[in-house]
Amino acid sequence: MEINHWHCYENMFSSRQFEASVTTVWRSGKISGEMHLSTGEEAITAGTVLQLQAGDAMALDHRGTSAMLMRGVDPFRLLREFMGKSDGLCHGQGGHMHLFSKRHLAASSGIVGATGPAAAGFALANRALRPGSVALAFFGDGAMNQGMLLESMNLAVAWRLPVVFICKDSKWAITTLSASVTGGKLVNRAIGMGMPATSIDGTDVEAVWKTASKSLIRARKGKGPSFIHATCTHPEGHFLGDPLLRIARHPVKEMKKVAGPMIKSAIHLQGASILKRSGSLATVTTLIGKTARDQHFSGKDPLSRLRRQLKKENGRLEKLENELINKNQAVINRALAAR
Amino acid sequence: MEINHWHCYENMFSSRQFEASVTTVWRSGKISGEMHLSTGEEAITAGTVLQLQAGDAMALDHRGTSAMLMRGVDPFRLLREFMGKSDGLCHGQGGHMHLFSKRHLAASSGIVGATGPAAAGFALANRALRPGSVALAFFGDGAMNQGMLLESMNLAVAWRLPVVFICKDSKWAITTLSASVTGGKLVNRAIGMGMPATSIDGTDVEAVWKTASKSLIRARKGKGPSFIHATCTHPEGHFLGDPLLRIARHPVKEMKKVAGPMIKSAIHLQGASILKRSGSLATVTTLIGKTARDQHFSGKDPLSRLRRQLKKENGRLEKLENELINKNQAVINRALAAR
Amino acid sequence: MKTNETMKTMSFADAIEDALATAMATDERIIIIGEDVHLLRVNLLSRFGRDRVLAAPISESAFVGAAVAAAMGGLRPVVEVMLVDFIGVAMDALLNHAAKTFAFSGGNWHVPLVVRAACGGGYGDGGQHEQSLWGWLAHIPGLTVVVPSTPADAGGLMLSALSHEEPVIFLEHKLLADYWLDYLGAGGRDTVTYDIPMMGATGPVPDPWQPVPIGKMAIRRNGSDITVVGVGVGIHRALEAATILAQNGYSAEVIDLRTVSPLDREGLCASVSKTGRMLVVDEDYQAFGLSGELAAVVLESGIQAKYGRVCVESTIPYSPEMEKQALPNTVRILAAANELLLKR
Amino acid sequence: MKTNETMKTMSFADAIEDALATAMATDERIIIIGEDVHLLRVNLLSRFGRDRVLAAPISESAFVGAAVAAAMGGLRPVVEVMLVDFIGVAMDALLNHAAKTFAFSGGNWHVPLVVRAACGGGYGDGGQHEQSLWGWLAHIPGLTVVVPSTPADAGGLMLSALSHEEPVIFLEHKLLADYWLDYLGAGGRDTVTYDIPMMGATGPVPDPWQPVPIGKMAIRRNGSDITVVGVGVGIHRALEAATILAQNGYSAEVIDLRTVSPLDREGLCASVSKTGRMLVVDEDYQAFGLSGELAAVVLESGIQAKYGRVCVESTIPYSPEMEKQALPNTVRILAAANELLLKR
Ligand SMILES: Cc1ncc(C[n+]2csc(CCOP(=O)(O)OP(=O)(O)O)c2C)c(N)n1
Ligand SMILES: Cc1ncc(C[n+]2csc(CCOP(=O)(O)OP(=O)(O)O)c2C)c(N)n1
Ligand SMILES: [Mg+2]
Ligand SMILES: [Mg+2]
Repeated sequence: MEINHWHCYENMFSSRQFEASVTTVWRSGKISGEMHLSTGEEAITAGTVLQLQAGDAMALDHRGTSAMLMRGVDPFRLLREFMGKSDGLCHGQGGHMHLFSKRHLAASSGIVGATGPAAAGFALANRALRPGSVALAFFGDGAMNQGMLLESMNLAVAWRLPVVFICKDSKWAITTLSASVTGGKLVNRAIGMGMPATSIDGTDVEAVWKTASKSLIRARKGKGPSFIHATCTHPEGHFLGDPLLRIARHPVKEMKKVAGPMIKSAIHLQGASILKRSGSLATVTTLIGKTARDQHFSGKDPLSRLRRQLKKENGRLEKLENELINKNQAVINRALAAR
Repeated sequence: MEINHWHCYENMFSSRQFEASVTTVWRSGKISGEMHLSTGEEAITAGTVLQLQAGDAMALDHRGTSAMLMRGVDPFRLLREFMGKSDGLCHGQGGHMHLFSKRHLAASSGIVGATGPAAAGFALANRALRPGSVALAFFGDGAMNQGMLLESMNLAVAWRLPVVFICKDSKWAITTLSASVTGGKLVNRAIGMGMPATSIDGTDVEAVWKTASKSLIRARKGKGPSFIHATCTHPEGHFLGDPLLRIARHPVKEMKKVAGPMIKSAIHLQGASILKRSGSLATVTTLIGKTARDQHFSGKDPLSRLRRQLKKENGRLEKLENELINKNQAVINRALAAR
Repeated sequence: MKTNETMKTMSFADAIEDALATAMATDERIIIIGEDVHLLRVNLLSRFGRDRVLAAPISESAFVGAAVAAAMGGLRPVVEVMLVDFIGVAMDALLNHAAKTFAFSGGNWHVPLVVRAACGGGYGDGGQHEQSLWGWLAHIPGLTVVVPSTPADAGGLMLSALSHEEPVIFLEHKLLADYWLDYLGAGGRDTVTYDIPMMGATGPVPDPWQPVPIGKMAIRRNGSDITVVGVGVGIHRALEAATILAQNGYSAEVIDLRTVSPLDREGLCASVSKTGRMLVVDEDYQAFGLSGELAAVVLESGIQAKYGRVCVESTIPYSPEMEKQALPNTVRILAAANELLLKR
Repeated sequence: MKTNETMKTMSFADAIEDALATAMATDERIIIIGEDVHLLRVNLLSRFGRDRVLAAPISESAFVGAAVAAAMGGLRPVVEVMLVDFIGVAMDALLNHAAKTFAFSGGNWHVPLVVRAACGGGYGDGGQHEQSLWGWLAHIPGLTVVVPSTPADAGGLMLSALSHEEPVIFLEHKLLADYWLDYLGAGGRDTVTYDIPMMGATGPVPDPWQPVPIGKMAIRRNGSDITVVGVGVGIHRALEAATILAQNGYSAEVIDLRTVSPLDREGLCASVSKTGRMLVVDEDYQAFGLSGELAAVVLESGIQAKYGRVCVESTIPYSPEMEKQALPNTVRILAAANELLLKR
């Protein structure tokens, strides 16, 4: 399928808008528990999900919002689900980590790595019941260390399943830098399982689209799975209220809570050698520093990147954006007004 | 460490002898349940285990006999364990899949893939408590599809653990040809996790020794794990009484039991198309045929291979062998006589 | 059950296979997934082909997880984990996915999955290969657990499991499904013997197959002094014990739950109300399992009963002698029954 | 417990950390393994260094399995699985390795391992993040399971766990260990509130630390009409209910098991013998779990008691309103207690 930049932008912009509103609602306390945004992943989602056809399936991780939206799930029902309401997508039973839409063959999981087996299973059913259709698996860099995901890559190769594995590499897994706990190169892992693997800039929707297009054709033709490694950034950190980001953003206020006990511990009489201790302190301050550096777009925002491309047609862009803003606001208002 | 061929041969020969006797005892009904021999793996065991030092650990799979023997575990106590006796290695509680020798830091598991995490854990303890010592992980080609093993390879790289991962590739996992369910190349999986990997002929004890020696030095120096892929053959199939091997060996008698229902099923009115059915039948006959071909040494017996090398000193060889035969027989007799 | 005209005799293993084949012939959505199924299910393979009998790598967490999603995608997978002991590596797929999808989706999405596994001990293979775990799995809301004890129930419960809309764990005891004994125990030897319950390993089955309803127990023997309740091989041990008790003048009722979850509370309570005594025979671990739940069910119903249990209390030892003691054998059942019968 | 002179006040979370730090300072073998521990255990990291606080990849089956062998190799690992819900992917390490090595080795080889995890709901995070599973884990012979409800017990049980020779599952409820609530729930917000049991989240602890014996319950409130028994947050809900019951003229005894396995059978039976009524409050799933086992223990001891239970009966719903109903809340406890009290 050919990419339609405007269509992509529309979807990416809408998703971003929606998640910005979700952030506000979350901060107001109307959404309980964790909230993982897919903000920063929009190009990866658009470049893959917008190419799906009827009968295709997707397995989503804890950041399923943009994929659900772009697949056509009603944003009102999504937000109501986040709010735990009975008119939510899953009648308030699932929450944002457990979004399910049977009609779209779209299922989420809060268990890291579970999307690999799920996509393999969807692909198996699709091959039998809806020939030519595929399944997407979305997961992060951290998930690449989860056994069931690795297993599922082999399974998909062994059974020649129509799966596209999409690794959204944010460099981080909660507060852990993936590089510090991950050996080798991620694409090599896929190659080690016997499937073609490509590494791309996940903020470039065109690159994602093209790579995904090849993978999808391959899968639809019955030639088996492939692996896409796409980099991205989560400007809100792991989840809303990310502790490292809180410290990085409000060092005076937030560091106080942490620093006291930490310093007290560090200078405690018994314990490791001074050398080791200062090494540990360095570990922590590095984490905070790296967070501050990594977790913002620094020019790598998929949305503004595409926007720059479309800017020539200036009037159209603003008109579209205004429309989408209004549309989103209407949904949010409706969701907040409902009871 | 330099290889001592005679020492290797002594150990390999003794192990083979012991397992031949175990086979007899098993057939006599004095050993219950399954019995997986390590016959055919002796060069892999000798080339690795005989290089171990005090404080080194090993994690063994369901074929732990040769490794236990070569590490110095009393064969009498081993056989008594197989016989489920209270003077067995584990007082009859474990059995041949669950051999434990705390003194040797040697532990087995009947769960495929569990030796990966176990070796990583032993290595962690060794680094902290017995610096310079290592841990070996033994497992098969089938285990390379088990998530926890794959995970443990990454873990060992991430933590730079002194582990040597040793994949004994027999081509088979029970009655499944690993090639039919495994994508990519096994060494590439290890490389994908970030560790050096070497593929060798596991019937060549010298090749195993040299490769293992490098891996061990690397591990002892704190430079992290490595992966050895060593081919081998199990002439007795997966376990004693292997069903495919029984058919291959006694086609008339054994095939009768299988063929009747199978043919009946295959010609049943309802079911898949004739093309698919004949494909299935081909699958099964291929399995049996491949078993007959794969599951014997066909010149690739690690023991006779080494024997040919040592044959020049002919008198010494036979003297040694006679000694070992007698020694083994004495142990077996004692074990069978005890109550 | 039907009259004898419409019955034939079949082994436990054949009954499962026959019921499966019957269902597969009419429902194209049923597929088989598992390690070694090309040999273990060679009859189904040769009839239904490789697209419906899928040999899996040793990747339980991937292929059980995949089976969950395949069920969501419209298939009706029967996924085999060989021995139930191996479910450990795939537990997440059951605990957090199979069991929860219906609830999470707000009741919109079913997972019509059968997880098939061999269970149980008595052939000397050690504690990582002989567990039962039915009570353990039944703890998780959303999982149905069935444990047949006869060929008729094995086939009939398989039929029901295959048409159930939610995940069913189907456990076949190795002493009943005899190919496992050959595969994992005897290995073609005639020098080993096992205490195989004959009435369980072979028996009459309806022709054509009738589904056995999930959640319905069966009274295997009527009695008035004590209710002996269990599943699987335990039923046959209990029947043996009941015969001996009868010789001593005690009348034992033997109840085969057949389904561990959901329990047939009514049937159980009716029996225990009548006898006033409940002895649970359970090859799963004793603590925090089936035996406890039965106690709770009875107490909850306000029945005042004497209670005892004969279960597996620790890791099953490898040694055949010790194993015999560890499993609920007839001697242990008799001793416990007699103790209960003496209580006033 | 000691007199007030030797007590200080501490939060539940600090108590665990303080006890851990105390033990780590004297026993070099204790190490911490887990995801994100460089931040979650930053105080231990800054004091004991990276060799003893190991940040793990998201590979629970590998690092829990490794922790088992590390314990066998001479260390005393505290391995964290973050939330107990995530144990699914690492279940094999507990079921078939940690729990069985001592038995398999013929009693020769111990596994002194602590598995630490947060558990429990009440902050609206959905059914894959709020399970309790203590009764489920306790089903496996060879696993010890502790669930503290106060800071003193949290620290004291951690100390005992660290010196225990066999694997201990240490479960800390998120409503008590408040950093989890900030991490997974509030995220720095002051717009959300939780029903935090104040007596559990902060309280007196002995100075210096005293180990709390494993397998010993504590009577939290003396009473004569009904025994309300449970662990963790359930205890605080039970105490609240007991206060209200007292206003209605009923005297409830509240028993904190503290250890789920092994159970303090004697203590429990003494109380239930006295009151004649047992109400189990259990945030784990109802069927085939703790509530059933307690029924069995009581019945086995020949005690004739009225019995009821307030547990989690299904997958925990995400919606805070529905979640509140699904968890054992004070209203549900009161209703069940009143029902039991009316039974003659
Ligand atoms: C099996 C399991 N382990 C741990 C967690 C806790 N957890 C939730 S998200 C996450 C990090 C995932 O990192 P990554 O895969 O890179 O995705 P990202 O959040 O960066 O998009 C972790 C550890 C979990 N949900 N499941
Ligand atoms: C987790 C798990 N799944 C399945 C099994 C059953 N099983 C035992 S050995 C084996 C095959 C192992 O193959 P491989 O790793 O190649 O070792 P080999 O037997 O060929 O030496 C299988 C599937 C098991 N023990 N554990
Ligand atoms: Mg990430
Ligand atoms: Mg093999």
